[in-house]
Amino acid sequence: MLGSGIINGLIVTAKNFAGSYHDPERMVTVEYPEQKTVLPENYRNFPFLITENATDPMGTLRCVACQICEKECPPQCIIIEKSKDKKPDATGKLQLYPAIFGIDTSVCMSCQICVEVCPFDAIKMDKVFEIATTDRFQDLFLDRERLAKPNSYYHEIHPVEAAEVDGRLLAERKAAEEKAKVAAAAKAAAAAAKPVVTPPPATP
Amino acid sequence: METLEQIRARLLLAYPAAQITFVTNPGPAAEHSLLIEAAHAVEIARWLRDDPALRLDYCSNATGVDWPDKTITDVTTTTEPDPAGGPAKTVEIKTTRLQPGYLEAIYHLYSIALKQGPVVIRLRTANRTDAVTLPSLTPTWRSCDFQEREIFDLYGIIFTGHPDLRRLLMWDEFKDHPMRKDYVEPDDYEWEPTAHGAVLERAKPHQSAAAAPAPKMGGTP
Amino acid sequence: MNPFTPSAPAPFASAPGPTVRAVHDEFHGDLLEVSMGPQHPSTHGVFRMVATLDGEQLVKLKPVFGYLHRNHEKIAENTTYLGSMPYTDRLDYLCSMSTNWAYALAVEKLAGQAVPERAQYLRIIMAELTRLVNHSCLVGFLFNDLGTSFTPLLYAFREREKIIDLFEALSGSRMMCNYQRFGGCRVDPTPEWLAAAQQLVDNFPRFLDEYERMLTGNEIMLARTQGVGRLDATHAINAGITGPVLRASGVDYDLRKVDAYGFYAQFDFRVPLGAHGDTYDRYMMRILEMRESVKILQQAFKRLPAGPIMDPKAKLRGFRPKAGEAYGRLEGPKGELGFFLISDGSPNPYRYRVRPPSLINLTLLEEMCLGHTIADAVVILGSIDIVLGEVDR
Amino acid sequence: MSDPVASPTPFPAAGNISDAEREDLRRHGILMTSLEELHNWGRSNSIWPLQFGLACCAIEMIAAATARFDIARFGAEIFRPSPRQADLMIVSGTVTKKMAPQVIRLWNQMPEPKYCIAMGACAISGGPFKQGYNVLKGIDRFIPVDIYIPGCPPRPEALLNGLIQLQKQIKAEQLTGPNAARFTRPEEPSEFPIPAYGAHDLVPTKNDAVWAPPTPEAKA
Repeated sequence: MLGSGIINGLIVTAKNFAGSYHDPERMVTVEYPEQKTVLPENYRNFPFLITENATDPMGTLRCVACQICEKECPPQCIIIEKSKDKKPDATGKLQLYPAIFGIDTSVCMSCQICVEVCPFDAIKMDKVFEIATTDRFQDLFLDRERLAKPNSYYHEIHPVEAAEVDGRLLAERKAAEEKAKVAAAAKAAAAAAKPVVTPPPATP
Repeated sequence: METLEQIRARLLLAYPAAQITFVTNPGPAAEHSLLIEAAHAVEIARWLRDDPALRLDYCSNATGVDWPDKTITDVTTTTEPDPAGGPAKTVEIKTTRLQPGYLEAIYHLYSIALKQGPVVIRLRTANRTDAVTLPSLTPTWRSCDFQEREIFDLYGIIFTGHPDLRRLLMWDEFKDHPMRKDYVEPDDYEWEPTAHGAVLERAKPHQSAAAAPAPKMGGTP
Repeated sequence: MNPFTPSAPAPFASAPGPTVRAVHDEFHGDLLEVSMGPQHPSTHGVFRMVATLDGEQLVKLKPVFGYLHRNHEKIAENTTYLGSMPYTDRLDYLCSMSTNWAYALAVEKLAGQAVPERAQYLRIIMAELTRLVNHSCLVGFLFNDLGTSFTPLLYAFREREKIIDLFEALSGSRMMCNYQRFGGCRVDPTPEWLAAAQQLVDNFPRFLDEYERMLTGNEIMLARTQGVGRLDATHAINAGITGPVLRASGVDYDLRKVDAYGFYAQFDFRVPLGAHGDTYDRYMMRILEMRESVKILQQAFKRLPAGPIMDPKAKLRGFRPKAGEAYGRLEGPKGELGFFLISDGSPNPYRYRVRPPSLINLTLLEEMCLGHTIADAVVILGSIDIVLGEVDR
Repeated sequence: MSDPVASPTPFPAAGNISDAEREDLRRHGILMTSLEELHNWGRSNSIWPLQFGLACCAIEMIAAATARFDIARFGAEIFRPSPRQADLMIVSGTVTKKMAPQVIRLWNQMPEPKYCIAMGACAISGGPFKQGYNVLKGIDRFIPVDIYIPGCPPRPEALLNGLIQLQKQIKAEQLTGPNAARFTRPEEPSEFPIPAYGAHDLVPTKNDAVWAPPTPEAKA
């Protein structure tokens, strides 16, 4: 019958209209400012820098200014300048730190390549997206003070991933300590065996 | 499907005057190609399309490549006998020669009728400046229409016999061919807060002498 | 001359004169030339057509490209192979997963890189989910062009959001997944993710039935699409048209069958074919392909093997393929998506070329539209399915 | 409703009552408002955007208009195809140099009061494509932008967040007095010059009256 196709279509839309009042499958609207979407664990928006310690963020940055992410960043939106001096990191080893670390979020494409290439787990992806501003120059260029966020924040937003990273770092540190212990023991043994040799070189 | 050598042999039988060179592809993909002289390209393309064993009725991809002039240093070692009767001296003679650059158009041909392919053919211009004309294959494969216009736009190869050779992507008043390797990008690097490497070089003239190369900004959160 | 002086108005985008003007033709008499786009609600982005009209009938139609020419190829020649991967997301921004795969396929061919079995299955799952996203959105946009305002698009986007949520949960981003790597995939899905995906695929045919009940039998739609924009097979092949548009003309050419890339050879699915090559066939092709995609997905979930998702030999940083060239292609939702790469042994590709199905499918747009009214031209363009990010790159 | 900004020379109808007094009255069921507030309330809750998608972000803009995010809750669902009927231009996507004159032309054709949202990295600064020869490094080089929404692409919620900020901005606008909104002052430009296509680039490459990079002193 001519017109039956149109009527069928109207029945479908009418069903959906009625369903939008009682059927949870058809009630899809998320009323945004009042009701927030639960972001999945893997969600990424812009990078941030991890600090070990919330009280002294600039002193405990994990970043050692190796500049790998600066080189690999496809749109070249990261700038890093190495420090002149060294600071001890979480394990007490002296490391360089970034004197300048900036990310231009007006260029960043949220591709996560900086996170993937970072060998120190120092840069991770943030989930904050409500960052509309009226000033492009001041507000969208993030320097290291604004990028630094404590490890506890990382645990908050990516719990599974953060636990895995922490476990790995702990294992690495333990392995390094063991190695240092073994090396020290070997050195002591060597020193005991040959008492008159040059003094052991200062370990860095 | 026939191998590329067999196709070349049959092509040479059909067109004895044509110059057809076999270009090997050293990579793991091993997609070798045939370099075809521009003068016979149109006939050969038609032959490839209509040959009953090949029937390459579908030109999937047509693209340009820019190979700029290269200076090649040849080192020839010759041994000169020492007149004093000592051991022969080896003398290295370094000669630099300029390998002229050229522009290249590459076509990937497949057969939809026989579900085979690809056959890759290449055409080369004589140089990169004035002799940049190649015959258009659009009359043979209509799919080259926009792609050859794009090559003309971005590389500057002029295709004779193309029905509508205009710029495809850039505006008509544009003068350069931006995909060429020696293209100089327009200078609009006034604001580069994260400039480093090549970008920093371009941004430097815009930053005043007083400014640090990487200014720190937005200090207070 | 200072172009900022008010007395010197700037020319309109390489078309001298106003957007509408009268032209005179020896054969047709007085005609009207209309510039449609680049800002036009139904040109799917910043596409522009210069249409010459005799009354309401099209006499000439010239597409104008380049309003979204973002220099993807030039940028890619100045970045590493890995650095181009997120850019491929932005080529065809509705189907980033398939575009990722096409690029990974070409680089793997260039470098001779193997891919583990589980990653191959995951790629097929992602590609087919992408096809569902693309085709359902396309049908929505097509009906938008037909004049239904927004309704079918709302239904399509409701389903799209569900699939996009899956992509987000897996890769971290709704649209720009950046999921494939050379030699595998980036993230391994959890069992919960797979269960959610399985459930979505189970429910999808129900949505398709509803969609079809709403749209397919509609008399207005039949009148507007049947016999409109005919494309015959010989011309389509010669013009390099691929994908559902080619198959709607009755040519059996699907790269999933012909090249059998990935693990498609092990899957049981049909390639739907059209008979008339008109807009209606192109619409039906999308609906049927979605049903076939659901079939492929069901098989993939059933057979998904355990194992690594990255080849252990694959390198993330410092990736330098040997000198050579490769052309990798796959059946994207819009047609044959190819990447042509030339390597000179350095970390950046020497030549990086995208073979965009959207651009080449537009080759015969004028021939398909001539003789129809200008309202039909919009529908024909909608049925070809273009994305401007890919047309202009 | 956001708190109204105290105006130095209040609009006559607003009278000289403080916010606390007004809030007190509201609790007693008396709604005091000024013509200015009513005007701004109406404008901020019926922002009609120009239907104008450029690239990837346009899909997220469409997603914001569909059932899941439903931009209609903010009175902004009527996407107008004609600039003459629009209040808001959402520049959603990469502005290429070929497209820039058209974008500026559309902006010029919009009637005052009009607002501009730069959505996504490309519209703000050229984004990942900024090193391209055909990509304009930010639409604010030619037209003034009110709200910048970073992201590539921003989530639809981020667009809604930007829209809410714009609404707040509109609600705080004054119609009279020295701090009156831009559109009430006839000396402020409403139309901007359109660059021409040059041999290598747009001519000129930026509008110095609209855009200047911050000076090094200001950056420190």
